[in-house]
Amino acid sequence: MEVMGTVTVLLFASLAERAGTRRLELPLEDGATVGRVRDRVVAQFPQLAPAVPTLMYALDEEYAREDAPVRPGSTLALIPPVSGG
Amino acid sequence: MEVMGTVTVLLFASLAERAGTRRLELPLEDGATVGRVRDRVVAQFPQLAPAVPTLMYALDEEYAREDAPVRPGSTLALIPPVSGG
Amino acid sequence: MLIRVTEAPISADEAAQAVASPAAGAINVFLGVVRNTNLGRAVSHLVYDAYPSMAEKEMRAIAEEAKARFGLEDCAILHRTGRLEIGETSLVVAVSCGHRRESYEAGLWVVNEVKKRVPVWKKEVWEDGEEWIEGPESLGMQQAPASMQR
Amino acid sequence: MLIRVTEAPISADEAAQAVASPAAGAINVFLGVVRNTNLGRAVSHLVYDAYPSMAEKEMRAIAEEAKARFGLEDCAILHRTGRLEIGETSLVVAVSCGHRRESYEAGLWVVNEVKKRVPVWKKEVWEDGEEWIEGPESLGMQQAPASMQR
Repeated sequence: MEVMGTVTVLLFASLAERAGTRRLELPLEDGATVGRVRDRVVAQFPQLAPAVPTLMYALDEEYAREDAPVRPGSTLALIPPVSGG
Repeated sequence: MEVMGTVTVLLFASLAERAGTRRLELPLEDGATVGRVRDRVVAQFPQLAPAVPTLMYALDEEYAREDAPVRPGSTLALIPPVSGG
Repeated sequence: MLIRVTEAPISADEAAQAVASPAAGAINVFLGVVRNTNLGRAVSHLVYDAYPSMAEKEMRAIAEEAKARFGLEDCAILHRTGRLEIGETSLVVAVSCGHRRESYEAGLWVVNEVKKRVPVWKKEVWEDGEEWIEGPESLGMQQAPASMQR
Repeated sequence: MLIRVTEAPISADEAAQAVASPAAGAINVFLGVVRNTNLGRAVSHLVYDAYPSMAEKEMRAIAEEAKARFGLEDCAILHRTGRLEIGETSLVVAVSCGHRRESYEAGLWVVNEVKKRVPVWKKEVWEDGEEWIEGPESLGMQQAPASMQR
């Protein structure tokens, strides 16, 4: 797998508390998708695994599907069910 | 007709403008009703006659029917269709 | 329960603060504002007349009824009178309650009742004339409910 | 179009003034306020987290959609973050338009959309614990509309 730059991952709310961080930089692999980057995050922070079925994702501030490709320099946000208002 | 005190009549909005006054004191006759007092007002200010079919009435700050008796010292308000808000 | 007919300016914040309550999760505030047109005609300004003591009595009755009907924490109704320019606020209605949906339903109900039965009148002033509005929303144009007659 | 995610207090008046327009006869302002209970449990305070840049982007999209859908003059959405005590305002939504009924319909629609899709989260803090709320109103618990996927 060729390394092709990095992706910034943002964690919020319960995810940030459980991981103890709000922001990661991960090396980006060829063919990376939202789901694959998410799997890398969960491998690093197994305590996030139970939240995965509830997550949505935002790539560069737009909601994105798991199979969306992740380009170098992108920002991927893991979005728990929102509860603003 | 025996005179039994007075009734205060209040005029608002277009009625007050047409009559040139906002407040009248009229002598109150035996058996006076809202409708009869209203008729006395219109006799004094014929320019109010066209408005009569649209009026509602308030006796001492409560909506009242034309046949409601008017007691001495009461206040009768002639209420054109309201348009607040 | 803040109820007021006044010639002084009225504001959303004052009404919102008046209905605040520790049990309220939702506050809805409606502002009636003077528009620059009505029925296609350019409006210069408005003049509001009122029967202030009875208007406040009716506003209080509406607020009490709204509290009971919608389970509100509180309700405030403020109406301004006198001359109002374009953009000035003539009516403020605020309601507070547990959740947002009731706050919208209750607020609209209160505004509708105010327009139907509170003795306040507006005169539209145009560049070339003026007229007291005798509103189609008034009870005088409708069947008065039995509760309002005696 | 006033759109803001901020740690500073937010007010009804600021939002109402932001949406004022000479053609607007109705302004509806909604305040989401911190209640002292939720689901029967006493709340001490709330802490809001947000993804501010994306939250503002979503709020702007909601406001634009509301303007088109309801023919609004303008729309403002303010969301506060950080620690909020009971009675403090977390959300302000203001809409302006010609007439009152649309102002209520549009306002409620905007609040519902904010709660569904703006990336903001609240933590409830009780006397004996705390929990991030993962709301049943969130799109994460629903079918995401096609327009939000790529």
